[in-house]
Formats: sequence, structure tokens, C-alpha cells
Amino acid sequence: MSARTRLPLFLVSVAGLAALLGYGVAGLPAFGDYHGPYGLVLNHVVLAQRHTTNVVTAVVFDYRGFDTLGEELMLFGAVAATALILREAREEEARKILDPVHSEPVRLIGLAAVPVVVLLGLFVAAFGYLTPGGGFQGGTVVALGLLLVYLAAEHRAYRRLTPTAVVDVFEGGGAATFVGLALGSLAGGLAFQQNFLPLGRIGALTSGGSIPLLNWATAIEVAAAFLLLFGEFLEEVMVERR
Amino acid sequence: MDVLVPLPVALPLLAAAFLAAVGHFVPAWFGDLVAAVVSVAVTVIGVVLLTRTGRHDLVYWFGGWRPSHGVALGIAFDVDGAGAALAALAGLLTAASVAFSWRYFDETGPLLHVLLLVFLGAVEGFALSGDLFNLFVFLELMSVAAIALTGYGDEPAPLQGALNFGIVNGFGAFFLLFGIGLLYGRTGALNLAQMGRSLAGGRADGLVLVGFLLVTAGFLVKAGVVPFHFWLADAYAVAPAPVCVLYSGVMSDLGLHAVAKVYWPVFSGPLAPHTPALRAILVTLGVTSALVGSAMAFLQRDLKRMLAFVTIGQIGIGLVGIGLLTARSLGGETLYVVSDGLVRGSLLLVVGVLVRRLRSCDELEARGRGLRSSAILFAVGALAIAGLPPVGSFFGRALIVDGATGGYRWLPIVLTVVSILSGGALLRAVGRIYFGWGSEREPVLGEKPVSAEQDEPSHPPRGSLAVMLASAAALLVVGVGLAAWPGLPGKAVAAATRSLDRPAHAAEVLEGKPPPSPHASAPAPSETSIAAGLVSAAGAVGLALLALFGGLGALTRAPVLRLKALHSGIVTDYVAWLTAGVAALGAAFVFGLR
Amino acid sequence: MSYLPYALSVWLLVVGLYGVVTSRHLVHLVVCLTVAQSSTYVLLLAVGYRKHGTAPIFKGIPLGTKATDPVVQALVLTDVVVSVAVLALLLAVAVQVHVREGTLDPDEIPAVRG
Amino acid sequence: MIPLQVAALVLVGVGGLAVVLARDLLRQALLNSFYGLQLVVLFLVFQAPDVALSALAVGGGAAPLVILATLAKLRAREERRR
Repeated sequence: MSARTRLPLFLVSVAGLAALLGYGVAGLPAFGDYHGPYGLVLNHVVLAQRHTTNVVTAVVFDYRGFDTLGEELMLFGAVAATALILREAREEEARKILDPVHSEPVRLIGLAAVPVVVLLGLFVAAFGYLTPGGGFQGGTVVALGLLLVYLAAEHRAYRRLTPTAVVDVFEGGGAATFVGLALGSLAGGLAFQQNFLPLGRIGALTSGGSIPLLNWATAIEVAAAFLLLFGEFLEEVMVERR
Repeated sequence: MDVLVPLPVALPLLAAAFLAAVGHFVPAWFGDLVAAVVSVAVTVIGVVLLTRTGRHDLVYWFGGWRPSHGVALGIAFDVDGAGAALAALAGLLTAASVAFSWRYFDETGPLLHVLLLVFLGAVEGFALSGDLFNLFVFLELMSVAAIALTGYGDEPAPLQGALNFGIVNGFGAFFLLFGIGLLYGRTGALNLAQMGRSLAGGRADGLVLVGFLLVTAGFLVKAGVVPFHFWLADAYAVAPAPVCVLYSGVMSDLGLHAVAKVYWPVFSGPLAPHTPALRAILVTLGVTSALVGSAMAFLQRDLKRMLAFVTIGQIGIGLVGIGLLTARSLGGETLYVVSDGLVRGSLLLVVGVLVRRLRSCDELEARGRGLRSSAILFAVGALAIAGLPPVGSFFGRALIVDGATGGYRWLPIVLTVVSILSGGALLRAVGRIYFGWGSEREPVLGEKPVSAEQDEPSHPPRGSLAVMLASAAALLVVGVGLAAWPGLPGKAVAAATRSLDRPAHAAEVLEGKPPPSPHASAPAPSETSIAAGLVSAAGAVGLALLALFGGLGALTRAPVLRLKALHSGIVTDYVAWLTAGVAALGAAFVFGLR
Repeated sequence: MSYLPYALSVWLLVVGLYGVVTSRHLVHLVVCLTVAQSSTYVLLLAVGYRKHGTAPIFKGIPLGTKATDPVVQALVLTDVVVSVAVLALLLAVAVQVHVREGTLDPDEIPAVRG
Repeated sequence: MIPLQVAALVLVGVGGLAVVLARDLLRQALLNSFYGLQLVVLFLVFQAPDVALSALAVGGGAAPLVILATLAKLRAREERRR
């Protein structure tokens, strides 16, 4: 199909599609009038059932933890595949890796920022089941923080800090821990992914039973996954530098 | 709750993560071993689950969150006969694929098996889940693993196929998620049974129709139903054969069956008054798919691409089985999809053997006089595709056709044409490749295919031929031999009958009430369908001989060339077609179902 | 007016589709894909919003306070993070295609014709 | 619906259109990260702080990084061919 015939076909059909979607959303309750039941029931029972003040985290890691299992493996698989494909592309045009030159101020700012951002990420991950945050967000932030090492120091330092093999261990290990905990409760005669730890005092870092464990397993996996991802893409750029 | 239910998902995913973690420190064979053990274990579990779903579904609440007052707090697996059968099918095909790819790739390192295991876990979850968003998650996981596997190979492949796959399926997933948002706003639920219960009171208004449209479109993209099919053939052409096996045998079948899996529990209530119109729409869609797919299959020279279009055609027949909206044809669809998927998988493995032996899967170039055993496998598989009685898929197809009511008596004729085209294409390839019949120049079949595995370096053929042929033969034997399973059609129809009873099913899932045992029976195939099967097989042979010795010059006509030209391989075209298809289907729903 | 958020989600999906179909560069195309994807996030969160409701985090506020739906937020939260990895995967494939073909114009790099 | 929400919605609508219409890749990448931040604001006024956080980490950090790295790679290849 030439671009000349493609656009009219598309415009006509997308107009129809837009009309259909509008017809569909018109059947929704007006914005702000959502009447449940699913989420609203959870809002009432979570504090008593799970001792976590952040209902969203409780949903992510417990009530709908099985979705999260799938999402984690999606992240894991996508990153592994990206690494594979980019490495193949590089092997096709093998080039010497050179480090970019950086001005001193950039290095200093970067180095100063590293611990700050990493700590921020750990904080976000740690209090995720009490206040907004959690393993997914925290892990991403941690990875971004370590990425600054690349901006500050050299690419080699970034690589030394995050050798692929080790990162793979953490990535796979984090995901494996997540599934393993779920299977553990199964082995213990409970349902898959059922909580098997004391719920603890509401508001304490140890509250929420197994949620902290799953939370940290997630944080580790996400951080490792993004470190691997960033590393591969930076390598791409490095290959091209002369 | 049955402790086996979560394992088909948990085992592969755990194995995948573990394998990735230790992958750098273990020998290569370890990956083969883990993948083989896990996929075999999953197959066995699937069969055991199948035997346990005779009287009732197996409902499993993750995290132990049973519903309170009809509100599902957690995610449920709802294993019925069809789900368990598809789970076992996926396990078996993965096992065959793992066995086949033993020493098939140069590539060492665990990644192939990691991705295969992630894919297996995803399809198992998709087959067993009873929660709409959970279905979405596993659909996405399936896509990610599949895109990666498409790009997998010794030499970097031309990856446009993978890109088209990712983009078109991405939009399919967005449509599905948009539909989920609509339905969640109305029902405030994600559990299929609960959603259906909350929709049952109301009528089929805009939100229900559009929600049904978007969810169905999402699944049909994955199934590769015309006009959502364009990405599929491209992806097959570049993916290595052992991966195509999983696409053709598992992914398309699951995407297709998901339509029934969602329609009956969720939408059958409000849409019940419009059954005849919906039947007309879905059957039309299926017949179109079947005709386009089989016609395009006959116009290919790349065997993988040919089998991709054969898949599209066969999936179309399956959609007819779902679209007839009767218990008998739905049971037929399950039986048909499973046995036919096994046969398609076996055929793709045979193609893999050709690729390794002759370094080509091009009908006009590959010449394999010597390869008798693979010739036999290929020929038998082709006849099975053509629906020769009494192979497994024949019984499924007979149930589909005999389940047709009133105005659909013409179905056998159309399906016969489809089978003649698909089977004829495959048998033509058999004649050319193994017997050297026919000419080596057929301009209408297009230029030489560009496949990842075509231009291999000239090191000696890898992989153990015995193992490859054995795995192909195993799939073929099971697929054909399902016919010998006593009373299997009856079981399939009984399971289908149960899943059609929406209120009883909802009560079973949400309150754990045992369902009534249905009085379903599957009468022996009618004379019509037996005759149709025999005519199809004979016609396929005849068409193949005609094409080989008469040549295909007669096909160089404008309509044929235009049909081929539509498959331009340009992803922006595909997205335009996807939009047009959804809009057209939606118009049919909105104006037809009210 | 109270349907504006839903209208926005429809708008984003349509706009994303338009961008993809008219795109002349695969990287541009993949970014447009993410715009279309964001429409689903907007829809889900809009559906779960409740007038004058707080965030579903009961720290320092009494139980039973009117709050938005936590489920849709959980669904979107994970999907947002994962979508980046998928974006990266598609971009990696695009890089690979560029290495092979030397161009990323969809019209110039058809997969297989016919 | 409070004015703040209306404003956020309109901003996102415009931002999305801008991303799609930007034909220059680098400009599109920048507009896209702006768009990500607009989404963060929208999620905040939708009372979804958790989602806003992950949207911030992704839209403000991960996504632009990946896109820009890809663009840098492609540009370098283009230059080398010339």
C-alpha cells in the first residue's frame, strides 16, 4: 500500500474508531463517581488484613501479587532480550571502546549526586508499604543513581561497578526469590503467594508480613534489570565514539 | 484448592529466573536439561489437571484470598477442560521444541532456554487464568518472550519481522487494556465470573459492545485472524523453526480460544438476545480468515511462511467453531485446535530438519530425494491438515460442522475448499522437494525468501537428525492419535456445555457451588462431514498434482497478485489495517447487535 | 465536562495511532507507540478516581476516609515500569535493523513481501 | 472537577499531540520527556502518588535515557557512513 492510499484508509477508519471509543466511554459513570466494589472493599479491609497503610502496595504484592509476578518476568525477559540483540548488533561491527573525556566540574557534581540519588531510591523502596513508593519505583531510582557514576567517572568504572555476570545474578536472583517465596508458602501447605509471616505493628517497617521481603526482592530485580539495560545502551554509544 | 494448579506457571518462571542467575557458571547442557525436565513436568501436570476437570472446574485463589460476598479480592485460576488441554498442549510442544533445538544453535549460554521457559510460563498462565487483567499480563509476557525468540539465532536475523510483531501486538494489547478499563468502570471487577454476573442484569449498551469489541480485537490480533494477521507471517519467516512451533501450535490457538473463554462468562448475558447476529458476524470473520489464509498459503514458496498462512486458515476454521455459539461446535473447536496445533507443530519441526539438512526452506530450491522419513512425516501431516478421516482434527472439525444450525449448512463446502487449498499447498511442496516433480521456476510464488536460516555458514549440519525426527514424529502421532482416545469428543462437548452455563459457572467460581453435570453427548460424525473430509484429502492431492504438472501460470491474474500485494511487509500498513479492522468489526457489532 | 478525562484517553490513543501510521522513522514510531500506551493509563486512573477522595494510603488519616481506587493504581504502577523495558527492546531491534539495512524508514525496509 | 485537573488534562492532551507531530527525532525525544512529566502531574491530581512516582522515575529518567542513547548511536553511524 502506498502512503497515498494508506492515509485515507487510516483516516476514515480512525474516525470510526474514535466514534466507537467515544460511544464506549459514554457508558462509564461520570468522572469521580466510581462505585466499586473491588477497590473500595480493599480500602476498608487492607489495614486489618495486611497491616500495611499503603493499600496500593498491598495490592501489588499480595492481593494481585500474581500479576506482579508476571510483570517482573516481563521486565526480566525484555531486558535479557535487549542485551542479547544489542550484543549481536555490536559483534557485527566490533569497535574499540574509548572513554569519553569529562570536565572536572561534571565529574564532581556527578560524584556528589551518586550517593544522594541512591539513598533516595533505597528510601523510596524501603517505605513503599507505608507511604507512596515501593520496590518498582525505588529500584528504578537506584539504577538511575548508579548510572551517574558513568557520567562522573568513566564508562569502564561503570562497567567495573556493574559487571554483567554479577548483575545477571541479581536480576535472576531477585525474580527467583519472588517466585520462590510464593512456592515456599505452597510447600508450607498454604496457598501460592499466601502470607506466612507475622503481620507486625501497623506503621512499622517490619509490618505487612511477607510484603517487605517481596518488596525488596522486587527492588533488587528492578535495579539490576535497569543497570543491565543502561549498561547495554551506553555500550552502544561507546562503540561509536572515536 | 488443588495444589497442582499454580505449578504450570510457577515452575517454568522459577526455572527461567534461576537459569538466568546461574547461567554464567554452569555448562551448556544444564540449560537443555532444566528446560526439558520442566516442560515435560508441565505437560504431565496439564494432563493430570485435564483428568480432574471431568465433573467440575478447578478454581484456585492466589494468596488464599477467597471471594467475600461475591466480591473477588484476589486473582483466580479457573481450570476447565479446554484450559487444561491447552496447558498440556503447550507443555508438549515446548518439550518437543527443546528436544529439537538440542545442539541446533551454535549460540551457547542459557538465554534461549530462559526465554523458552518464560514463554511457557506465560502461555500456561494465559490458558488457566480466570481474571481479565491477569490474562492481559500473560498476553504481554507472551509477546515479550516471543519477540525476543523471534530475534534469536546463530547469525543476527533480519529483525523487521520481530519489529512488526512487537508493534502490531502492542496495539492489540492496548486495545485489550482499554477495554478492561471500560469494563472495570462499569463492573468494578476483574474476575471474569464476577464481571459477567454484574453485566448480566443490564442490556448490551455502548460500553458493553465496545468493551467486547476491544477485548476480542486484542485476542484476535494474537490469534492472527484476518485482517489482524499481517504481522504473523513476517514473524514466522524470520524466527527459527523450533520457535515457530510454539507460535503456530500454542500462541495462535490460545489467542483464539481466549475469545470463547471471555465471551461465555462475561458477555453471554447481555448479548444473549443478539445471538443470531453475533453468530453471523463471527462466522463471517472466521470464514474470511480461513479462505484468505489458505489461498495465501498456496501462493508461498518459503515453507515457514506457507505454514504461517496455513495456521491463519486453520485458526479461521477454529473461529467458526467458536462463532457458531453452540456447545457442540465449541467442544469441536477445542478438540480441533489441540490436535491441529500438534500437527502444525510437527510440520514446522520437519521444516526445521530441512533447514538443517538442505540449508533452505524454499520450495523451489530445497531438494531432498534421500530424506524418506521426513518426507513421510511431511506428507502425513499435510493430509492431516486437509482433514482426512479419521485423524484427530477431523473429529473436531466434524463436531464444528455438525454443530452448525439452520442457515449454516453451506459451511462444509467452504471448509472443504479451505482444506483443499492448505493441504494442496503442503503436498505440492512435498512433491517438489522430495520427489523433484514440477518445474523450479514459478514466478507467481514471488522472489527468493529472506529467512534468518537461509544463508547459514557452511559448517556441517548440526543437531542430531534422529532426535529432530523423533520429536516431529511424536507430535504427529499424538495429534493424529487423539482420535483413538475413547469418548474424547463426548468429553469435549460435555466440558463446553458446562462452560456455556454462565450462572452455574459463576456460582461455582465465586461461591464454590458444584455445577450440575450436563447431559451432553457427541454423536458420531455425520455422513456429510465424513464425505467432506474424504473429498478434501482427495482434492488436496489432486490440486497438488495439478499445480506440479500443470504449473501455476493460470494463477498470474490480477486478483491473486493484488491479494499478495496487500501483504506488503510494511508495518505502518499493518497498523492501518488493524485500525480499519477494529473499526469495521465495531461497526458490525454496534449496528448488528441491537 | 465530567467526561473530559475519558475523552483525553480516547484522544491519546487516536493521536498515537496517527503518529505510528504516518511515521517515517522507526524510533519516532516506537515513541508514538508509548503515547498510545499512555492513553490506557489515563483511562484506568480516571475510572478509579473518586470526587474529593484522597490517595489510598491510610497513614495519619482515619480508616474509611473516602479514597480513590487502589486496584487501578496497582495495575498501572507495575505496567509503567515494565513498559520502559519493552520500549528498550523495540529500540534495540530498531538499532539492529539499522545495522543491517542502513535505514529506519518503514516504507524502505519491508520484512517479506507477498 | 477542579480547575487543576482540567489544566493537567489539557496539558497532557497538547503534549501528546506535540510528541507525535515532532518529526525531528531529538526534538521528539525532549518533548517526550516533557510529556512524561506532564503525565506525572496528571497522576498526582488523580490522587495516585504511587503511579506518579514510577512515572517520574520512568518518564523523567529511564525512558529519555534509552531513547537518547539510541539516537546517539544512530547519528554516529550515519556520520560514519558519510
